[in-house]
Amino acid sequence: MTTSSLTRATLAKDLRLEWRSKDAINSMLFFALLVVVIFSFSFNPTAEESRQIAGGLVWVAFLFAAVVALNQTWARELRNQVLDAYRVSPAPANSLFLAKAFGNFIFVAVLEALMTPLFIVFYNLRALGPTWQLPVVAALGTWALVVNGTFFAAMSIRTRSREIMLPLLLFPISIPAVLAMVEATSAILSGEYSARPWIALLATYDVVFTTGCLLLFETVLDAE
Amino acid sequence: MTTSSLTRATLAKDLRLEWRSKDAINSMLFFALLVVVIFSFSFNPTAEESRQIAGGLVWVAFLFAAVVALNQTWARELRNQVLDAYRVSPAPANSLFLAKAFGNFIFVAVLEALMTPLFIVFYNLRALGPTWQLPVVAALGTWALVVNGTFFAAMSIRTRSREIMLPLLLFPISIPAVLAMVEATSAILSGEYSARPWIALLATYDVVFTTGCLLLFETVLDAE
Amino acid sequence: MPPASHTESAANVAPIVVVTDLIKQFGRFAALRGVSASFDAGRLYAILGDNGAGKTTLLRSLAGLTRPNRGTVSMLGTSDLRSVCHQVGYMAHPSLLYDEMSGMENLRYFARLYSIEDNERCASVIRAVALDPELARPVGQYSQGMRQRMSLARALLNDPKILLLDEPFSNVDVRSAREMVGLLAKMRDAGKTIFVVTHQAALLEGAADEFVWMEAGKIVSRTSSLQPVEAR
Amino acid sequence: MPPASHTESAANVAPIVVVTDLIKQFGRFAALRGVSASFDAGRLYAILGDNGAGKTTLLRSLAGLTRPNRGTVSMLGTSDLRSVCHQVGYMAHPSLLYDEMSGMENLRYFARLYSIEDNERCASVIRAVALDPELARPVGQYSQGMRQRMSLARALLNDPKILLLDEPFSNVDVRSAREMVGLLAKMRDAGKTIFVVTHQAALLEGAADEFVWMEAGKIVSRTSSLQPVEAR
Amino acid sequence: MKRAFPILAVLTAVLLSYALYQALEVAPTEATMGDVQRIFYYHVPSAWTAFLLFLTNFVASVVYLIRRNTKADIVALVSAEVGVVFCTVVLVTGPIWARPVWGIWWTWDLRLTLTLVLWLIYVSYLMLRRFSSSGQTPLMAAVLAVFGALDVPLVYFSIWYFRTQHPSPVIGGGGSLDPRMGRVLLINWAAFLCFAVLVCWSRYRVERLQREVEETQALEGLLESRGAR
Ligand code: HEM
Ligand SMILES: Nc1ncnc2c1ncn2[C@@H]1O[C@H](COP(=O)(O)OP(=O)(O)OP(=O)(O)O)[C@@H](O)[C@H]1O
Ligand SMILES: Nc1ncnc2c1ncn2[C@@H]1O[C@H](COP(=O)(O)OP(=O)(O)OP(=O)(O)O)[C@@H](O)[C@H]1O
Ligand SMILES: [Mg+2]
Ligand SMILES: [Mg+2]
Repeated sequence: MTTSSLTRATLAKDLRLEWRSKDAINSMLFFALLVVVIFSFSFNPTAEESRQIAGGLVWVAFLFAAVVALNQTWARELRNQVLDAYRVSPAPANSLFLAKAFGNFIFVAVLEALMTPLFIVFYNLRALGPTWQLPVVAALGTWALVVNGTFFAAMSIRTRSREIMLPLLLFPISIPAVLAMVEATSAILSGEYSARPWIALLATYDVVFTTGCLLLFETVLDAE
Repeated sequence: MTTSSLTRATLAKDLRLEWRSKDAINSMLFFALLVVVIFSFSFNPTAEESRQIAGGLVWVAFLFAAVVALNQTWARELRNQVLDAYRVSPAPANSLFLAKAFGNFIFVAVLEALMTPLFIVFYNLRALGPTWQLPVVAALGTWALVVNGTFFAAMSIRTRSREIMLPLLLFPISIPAVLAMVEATSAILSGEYSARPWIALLATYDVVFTTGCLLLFETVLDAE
Repeated sequence: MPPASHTESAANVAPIVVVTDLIKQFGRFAALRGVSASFDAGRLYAILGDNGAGKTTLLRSLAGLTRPNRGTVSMLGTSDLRSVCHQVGYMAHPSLLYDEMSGMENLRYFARLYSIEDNERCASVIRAVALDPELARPVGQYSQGMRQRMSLARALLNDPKILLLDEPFSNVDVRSAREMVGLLAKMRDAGKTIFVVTHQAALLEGAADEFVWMEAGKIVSRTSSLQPVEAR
Repeated sequence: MPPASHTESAANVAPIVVVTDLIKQFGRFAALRGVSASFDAGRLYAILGDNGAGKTTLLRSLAGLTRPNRGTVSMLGTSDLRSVCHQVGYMAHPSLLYDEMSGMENLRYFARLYSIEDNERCASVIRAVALDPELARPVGQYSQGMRQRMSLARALLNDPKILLLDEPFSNVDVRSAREMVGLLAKMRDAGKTIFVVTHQAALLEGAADEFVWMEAGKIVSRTSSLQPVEAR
Repeated sequence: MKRAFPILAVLTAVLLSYALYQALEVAPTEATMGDVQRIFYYHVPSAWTAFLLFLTNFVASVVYLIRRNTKADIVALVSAEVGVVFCTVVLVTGPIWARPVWGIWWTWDLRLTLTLVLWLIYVSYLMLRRFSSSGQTPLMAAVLAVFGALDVPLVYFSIWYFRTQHPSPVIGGGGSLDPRMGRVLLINWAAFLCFAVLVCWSRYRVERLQREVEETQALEGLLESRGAR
């Protein structure tokens, strides 16, 4: 069986477990609503300053959603050591990695799709630059967060003593992506300058780190 | 043995284990750092504007970092069902609850202590109101987050998709506390109005919910 | 069951554990369907039955971990199980131990839950199950059988009057299992009441006073020796 | 060990599993201290030994889950275990199953890992371990013994040539354990090579071709019947 | 009791249609807002009914915590469900009204925010009931209900402060109410209340039946008696 069909099987399994019923989508919708409500209590949306940092606000909210998702990525595979069942099978490691990364991507993307309209309403946002670039930035930025997050989450379940290194490792690596996401979003919202160089940077980042993760994941998985 | 000495024993055990593995503190730290950086990229702070929004910024970062930590509170007790060993023992439920709540309080407080200097540097903050009120607000606010968070985390371990359940339960109930924290902090930073009524509200919130948690925790723990 | 005119001591006259009409329902499935029985003090009961018969559920109800939907459990003369829990020891399938701490550290912590300040007590129960109290390795790195023994040690920690053991011999090597049975028999002789759920009934032959057979959520028979029913 | 001049089929001439001088060290502790052995195809090996003897570690090395510090493992004539892993089935202490999915859903997922598209195959292995493929309950709600069988079903899924089973009978009721042994014996007769780690050696008496005794990280003896060594 | 149900059903139908007639035809048109103001007769009774149901939920939850009485649990469940529905009606009619009158959909005014927070709390209550996997759902839910009730006064005070610091733009209402409008309002409220009781009652009966069926099925092992064959 090809990697891609296995990826699909694993992804389908994860999504099924996550979304046994409509409950999950309801709970995500509710979660998105809560995040936006908490934000509007914390940053009075009528204040001019809040609107100026909306690009940052939105990404913080998304980052939070991503962290919730990433934290549980591997938990399910560790209970009952199911990961061992994967490791003794002939299935390629990368299809597991891709499935997990896609799963997280879908989770975060759905949340973003739910939260964005709420933010727009509450903060009265309107893009002055080219609006069509926004979904591109969102997709590229989310993938950047998710691909590294999935990889490092896998590393952290394997290494015991070196764990203190993890945030320090992940942190500098993520900075260019974060910078690009926020700057691109602000550029599009304000329309004052072009978001293109930032989008290019994000795309490069995605390509580089996706490749890196795919090359190294088997090593990480097979370390006991 | 008294509740308080048992609380101390459990707390010591948790701190020791956390110190060995550093699970929670890592993910919290990472998340909080990213938040600071995102905001500093997305917002060119002129002193006046930043002071108006900083209260919200700081508390949103803390709230979300706390959720990440709270989600792991009970994970250790669930592996190998150690919680059952506690339940069959004559130890009072509340000493477990207090130990967990204090543990979380310490985590979040450490995190706050680490992040506050960052915020101050990035945003060039200076309190124009009475500075000594800030640690009071921080302590009361953190306890407000943590006491309910610990309680709801204990409830959410009995549910499906427990990671997302915690914010769903915690956020609605925390709204008055979040509002009070943010407003009190903004009041102190801007020095424009008094933070006292907000501090009083926070204190009331803490007393009410600490009492509520202590009264009802045994019920929650004994539910299977 | 022995006649009630068995006047050795006051404690022995009344049964020490009584369950009446216990029903435990998980959603649409009932794991216990009306279990009524009484058990006397100072005896060793082996609880046998096929997989899914409800043995674990019964034991958990006795330990107060599962709240039955109907029926009552009374232990040591009271149905407030919480008030007698310091007299009960419970060992489960999972180890109920922190994987990250060593055996001794684990027991020291659990001892405090029972207000036992004495470290020597922890060391002695570890020795009682033939492990080494000095072993610094965390429990997560023990072999399966070592973990099982440490789990038994935890259950013995508070020197309980009533012991509830869920498959203590599984994964334990034969020699050690025999030693464990010997230990249990000795404890029974010292007046403790012991319930052992197991699939290796042969190990308990000779040691157990009574074999309690469960089937589909009910107790179907109680025999004093293994032969008659095993032949079914 | 049988002489190599045992010319039934080509596969039987060379040993199917060869380990040489295996050493596995965990920190300061060596779980395997130089294990060398070869095992022939089509036989059922029982691996016995005290707790902590290194049985699980040996099995995990054969499955390729643990990388030994020294020594080599070769299976089916190659030491690249990854390339033959679709011919190996592995069952561990933990269930290696998703608690939240039903048995059938679990197996359907694992089947895809082995490129098996056929749902009938999943249903038939579930029936082979005497469970009901229609059971909709998630595996997390199974009783301990039911979970154990489902775990065996998972290991059988890819119809492996070599089966590595770590304590398959623990927590399984006696009757079902006997059925399981029957199943294993039948599979052995069909030409499979089976390694069973267990503490209930008596169950395998008659069925196992050889008993491999381990002690403190070494194989100390290999006997074709249980008696002589059990008496020690 | 059995007889009372159809009687209540008929009464509700009559009251609802009478109230509709009153609201649309009899009540005077408001001077400044015009016909839009008639939404008032749905907006306000819904709010009152929702509050009453949430109060019922709180009382029933406390009773459950003390007595562990299944009936109290079912009452708590159905009152929360129906309460959320009425609360949603308030949250929908409010903005519909606000848009033409105030020119905005939403503002962080005390009453609005309080309604929103109440809605959030009880939706999370229903989520918990949905997601809870153990047999102890009623217990957890009751505990959460008590926490939610403790929270309401605190929310009230916090938003009250908040609002006095940052006064929000326009607040309608206030002033004195035309007595004819008051009468129509009360008729509508009576109709809504009857409707709510009717819905709760039938939900209660369905829920009880469901639980009984589940119990019998379990005990008789109708589905399957054992996992292993
Ligand atoms: C936008 C969302 C709105 C929400 C969530 C909302 C919510 C509520 C609630 C909960 C009540 C009952 C509370 C009480 O009686 O004290 C209420 C009453 C009322 N609302 Fe609204 N409302 C909204 C918009 C409006 C608008 C736009 C108007 C008209 C301009 C309005 C006018 C009234 C009036 C006149 C009452 C009764 C006044 C009283 O009894 O004190 N509401 N509303
Ligand atoms: N939490 C639960 N939810 C649903 N069903 C459960 C739950 N716990 C147990 N059961 C079911 O109840 C029945 C009895 O389970 P129990 O664990 O008591 O069996 P057992 O006699 O201990 O079996 P074993 O010997 O295999 O351990 C099983 O069919 C099991 O699937
Ligand atoms: N990850 C690990 N880290 C450190 N020590 C380990 C680890 N895994 C196993 N050991 C040690 O290696 C030894 C052998 O363990 P192993 O699990 O192979 O024993 P076993 O023969 O399977 O025992 P059992 O019959 O109890 O399952 C034990 O002393 C155990 O403590
Ligand atoms: Mg059991
Ligand atoms: Mg082992």
